[in-house]
Amino acid sequence: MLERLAARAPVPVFVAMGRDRAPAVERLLRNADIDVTATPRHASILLVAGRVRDSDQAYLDRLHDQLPHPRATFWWGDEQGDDVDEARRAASSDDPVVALRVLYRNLISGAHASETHRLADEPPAPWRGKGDHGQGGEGMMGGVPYGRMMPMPPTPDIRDGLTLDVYTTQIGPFMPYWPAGLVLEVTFQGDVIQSAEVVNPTYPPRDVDRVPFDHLLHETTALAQIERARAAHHLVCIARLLSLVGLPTLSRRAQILAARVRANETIAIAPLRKAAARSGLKAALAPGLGRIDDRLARELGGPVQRAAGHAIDHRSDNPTYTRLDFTPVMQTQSDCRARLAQWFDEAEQALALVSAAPDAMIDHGALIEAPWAHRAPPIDYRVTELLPGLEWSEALLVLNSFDSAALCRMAPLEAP
Amino acid sequence: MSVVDDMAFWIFALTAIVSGWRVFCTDSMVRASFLLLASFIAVGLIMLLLGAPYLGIATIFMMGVEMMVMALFMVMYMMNPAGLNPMVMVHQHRFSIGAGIAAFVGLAAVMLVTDFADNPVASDARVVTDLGKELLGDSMLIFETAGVTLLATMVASVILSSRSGRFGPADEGSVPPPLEPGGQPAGRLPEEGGGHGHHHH
Amino acid sequence: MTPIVLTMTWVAFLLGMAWYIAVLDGLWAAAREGRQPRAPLANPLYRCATILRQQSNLTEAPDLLNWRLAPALYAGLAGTGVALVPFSSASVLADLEVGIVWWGAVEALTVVVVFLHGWSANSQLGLIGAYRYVAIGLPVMLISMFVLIAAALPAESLAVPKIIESQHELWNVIRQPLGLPLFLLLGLSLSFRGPFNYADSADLADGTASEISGAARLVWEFARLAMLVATAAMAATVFLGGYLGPVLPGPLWLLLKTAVVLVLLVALSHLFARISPSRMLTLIWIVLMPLAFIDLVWAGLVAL
Amino acid sequence: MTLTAILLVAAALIGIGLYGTLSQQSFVMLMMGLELMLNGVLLAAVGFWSLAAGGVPTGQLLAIVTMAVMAVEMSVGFALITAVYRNRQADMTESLGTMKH
Amino acid sequence: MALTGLLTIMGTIVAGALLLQWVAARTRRDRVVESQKIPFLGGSAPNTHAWQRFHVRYYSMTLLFIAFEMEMMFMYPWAVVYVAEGVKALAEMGMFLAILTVGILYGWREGIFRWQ
Repeated sequence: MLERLAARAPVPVFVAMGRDRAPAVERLLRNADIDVTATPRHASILLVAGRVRDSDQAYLDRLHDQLPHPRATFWWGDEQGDDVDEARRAASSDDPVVALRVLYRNLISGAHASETHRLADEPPAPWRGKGDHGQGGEGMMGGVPYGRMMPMPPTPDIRDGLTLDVYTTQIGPFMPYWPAGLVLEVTFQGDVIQSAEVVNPTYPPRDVDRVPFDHLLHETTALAQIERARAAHHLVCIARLLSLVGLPTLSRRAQILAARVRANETIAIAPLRKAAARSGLKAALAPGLGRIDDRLARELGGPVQRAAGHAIDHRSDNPTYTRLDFTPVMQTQSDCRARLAQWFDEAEQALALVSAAPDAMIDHGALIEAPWAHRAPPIDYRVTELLPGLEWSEALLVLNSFDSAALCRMAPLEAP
Repeated sequence: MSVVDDMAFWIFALTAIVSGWRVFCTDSMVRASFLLLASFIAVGLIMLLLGAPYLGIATIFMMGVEMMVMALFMVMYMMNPAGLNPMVMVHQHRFSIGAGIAAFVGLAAVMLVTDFADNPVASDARVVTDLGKELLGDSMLIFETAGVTLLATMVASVILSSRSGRFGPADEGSVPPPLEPGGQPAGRLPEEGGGHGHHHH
Repeated sequence: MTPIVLTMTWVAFLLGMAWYIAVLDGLWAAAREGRQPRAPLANPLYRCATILRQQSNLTEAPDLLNWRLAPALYAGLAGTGVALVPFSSASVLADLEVGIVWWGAVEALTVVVVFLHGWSANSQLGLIGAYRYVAIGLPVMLISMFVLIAAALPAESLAVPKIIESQHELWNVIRQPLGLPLFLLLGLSLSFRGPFNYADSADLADGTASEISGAARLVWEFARLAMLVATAAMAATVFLGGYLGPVLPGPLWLLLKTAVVLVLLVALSHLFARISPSRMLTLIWIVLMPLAFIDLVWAGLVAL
Repeated sequence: MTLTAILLVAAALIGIGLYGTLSQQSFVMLMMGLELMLNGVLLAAVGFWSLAAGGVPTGQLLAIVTMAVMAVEMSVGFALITAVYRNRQADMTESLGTMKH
Repeated sequence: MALTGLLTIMGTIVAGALLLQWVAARTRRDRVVESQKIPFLGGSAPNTHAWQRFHVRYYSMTLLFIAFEMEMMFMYPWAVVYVAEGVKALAEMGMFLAILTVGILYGWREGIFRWQ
């Protein structure tokens, strides 16, 4: 009875986002048959979407073990070897929903055995029977009570100076609303970040929206295609922020719009923007939150630069665009709010260009502004310098107000 | 008084005493705070039995928030707040036990020898209305004083607790105290991972 | 109603309305996203079954007793909240002389229980959720106390049935128009939904619930719904005249009004963005608290 | 549930509270002891009011004033602890006592 | 009696919920292994226990709040006699709100309604 009911529920899936798969996963998010959970504790299937760095395997295993039984892993991508059985993988071009449903039903009914743990069944440090009380601790703050050390010794807080314990931990790479692949070592005091270090950089962005831009390098491409890709990219970025401030339905609307833009449908962004404004999105992004200085904005380029008030856009120099009276849009404040407004403005402008010149073509090799930050070597500014002093939810808003290319340049592993 | 009331009273009384005692036995500051809350809730329920509905339930909500705040501060200022390593942080232990028992015995003796008037509250008394009338009538002065005192409390606690005084940060130039008279400032330095029990060599 | 019937009504009301909220949530999301809802009526049950089928999780050295107790206490508090609401003039499970004070206690203890839930898991995300919730949950409680006291003024009593009777001529929602909207915010805060979801929010990977699975999670999610039901029923009773109404029997009126209030609450929880806890704290003290003062003064002047 | 029984319970609470107040080294735990003592006082006050004083309103008032005392004690107490901690990083009664500068 | 009702409801729900959790834990045979117990941090493992001397960012607000809540305690009985006492009660309310407003304004000026 319970099994039969449970088998009909939306499949609870936790997504471990690998390389290249972000847009495809966002398609999954919209499917009512799939319930993308915020934590592995609520999921039954771990969906590994795309390639994962070899160094991330341990993180993935830990994630896998955190799923409650019955659990299974599903690989979605082209890189998996033949050692994974058919029921648990799908090619990147396939839609995995049906396969996920079947796997889930079998998992519930017991036809597919629940996967056993991958990491050793051992505490992080042996503690049983050690110490004065057999719990592994020594004195008040020493030892490894129940296998872990006590929090780090206190240091003065960077905001109000109280000297209290700090909590240092790695976070990522498969955290929701977290740049895919990024592992930071974050030091908290309470819910405010004191400092952060990059442990592993983000995966380089290589998503579907890049295709028309790559195309343009070799052959003449329709302006419509380029601008649609731009709008879709920005909509997906907007969707992430919307979801983060507690507007999941609006976020899904943005994703649906992005998908429809990619499918060459005609859409309007204004209603979404209006709904977002009415919901108090502006209030959720405090003015000045995540403001970056001019030099950094210029280095990063793209929408980030224009949100800082620099009207620099390669399209201004392209004859196809100048014929359409193209002038770059920009904001002035260079904070999260400005970057969000910039995404909205640019997406709307892109769709306006499409409708103004549906048949315009751009010569191959032309230099066209990409929707994301410059893809250049890493810069000597770390994303981690943005975070100290921010409360956790603010920190996530700041991280998600950058596109993945910008994050990638700000989170290199070694000094540039 | 019915048997049910009597039974309920003894259950609540036992809860109040046992949880009040456990407050000082648990290692976890959060548990300690909420055990104290349990003690207060039990006392509040006894007040309900005694025919003081407003006072009883007001005790519950007032102590609910007070103990919540208590837990916040306990966790903030106590080392090892969850009690992962068991600890004993008491001094003059025997003396305290003695004092506690003496207080109890003394009070109990006074009670047992005193003959209290038997004058229970009428079962149909409108106690909440009475209280309101009292607050706005004879005891208005107490009431007003309480209001002003609370305002003073608000201002005082804000002044004391917030860092930004008019003369710069309040902790400027401050040094952690030594653990022994005349010793080095102890603070919470990294080498002292062993905690309180460790510095006494 | 006999006690047995009354108890059964209470159970049916609590469970039915919790299910109703889950259905409303599904329908609302589907409508806003422009797609067909997925088995809207049965989906909540399927999800319950899924959660219950999952293994109960543990963390390293959690405060297990409090971790298991917190969801149970939360559900219990919601249950007592619903019990304060009269289904008709003589049918109320807990006919407390100081009903709205008990409601205040429910609010206070809810803050304690949510904190305990986040604390017990011994995990950073849960801790952040717990502390954040206390920051918002405490001051919001004051607002609700002000509006409830305002509603008690014309009734000259703290008992919920008396407050209903005082609305024979005019509902409090008209007499004290600020009361209901402020009280609805409390509902969002008590069950941490939408703009008031500071405990179990997306940025914390579900915050205090980020480490639970299985039966504990089922109880927790149910308790959140039940608490929303309790607030809606209280709102319908204190501001919309509860069981009062022509033609239809009293319990039905209460049901209808609660259902309407729940639509409002679900809409509110989907319509507004969550602002940062720091700004929300300021908003509550600087904007909402004075509004509650105005509500009290307004109610006082009208009642005289 | 006689007055004697109630007062015995109250005396027990006061006794435990006194033990806590005297024995605990840290300010916050010390405050818990104080609160527990006031809890006993509260119970005794309400007991007297209900069973011996025939429900005179002043009895209730006394209980409320006790609670107000608790609130003031907590509020100012924690503010003090914060101020002391900020300046000296001390949360122990002893470490404050030994400090002469 | 109302108290009996409330306590019965509370007790039944709490007992039921605990029983459900207990039975669910009994009927599932899988043990929670050590690697499963690691707190969720996006795949990472923490260095230390999360229980810490947690820096509450709004502690001044909570102190103001306690005094506020105490004022509320006086207001409930006041509400009951409000209509009967009339203008006197109205004046009393004025005093109350004045005190609370001063408290809020003072707190606001000191910036205690923000994350410290």
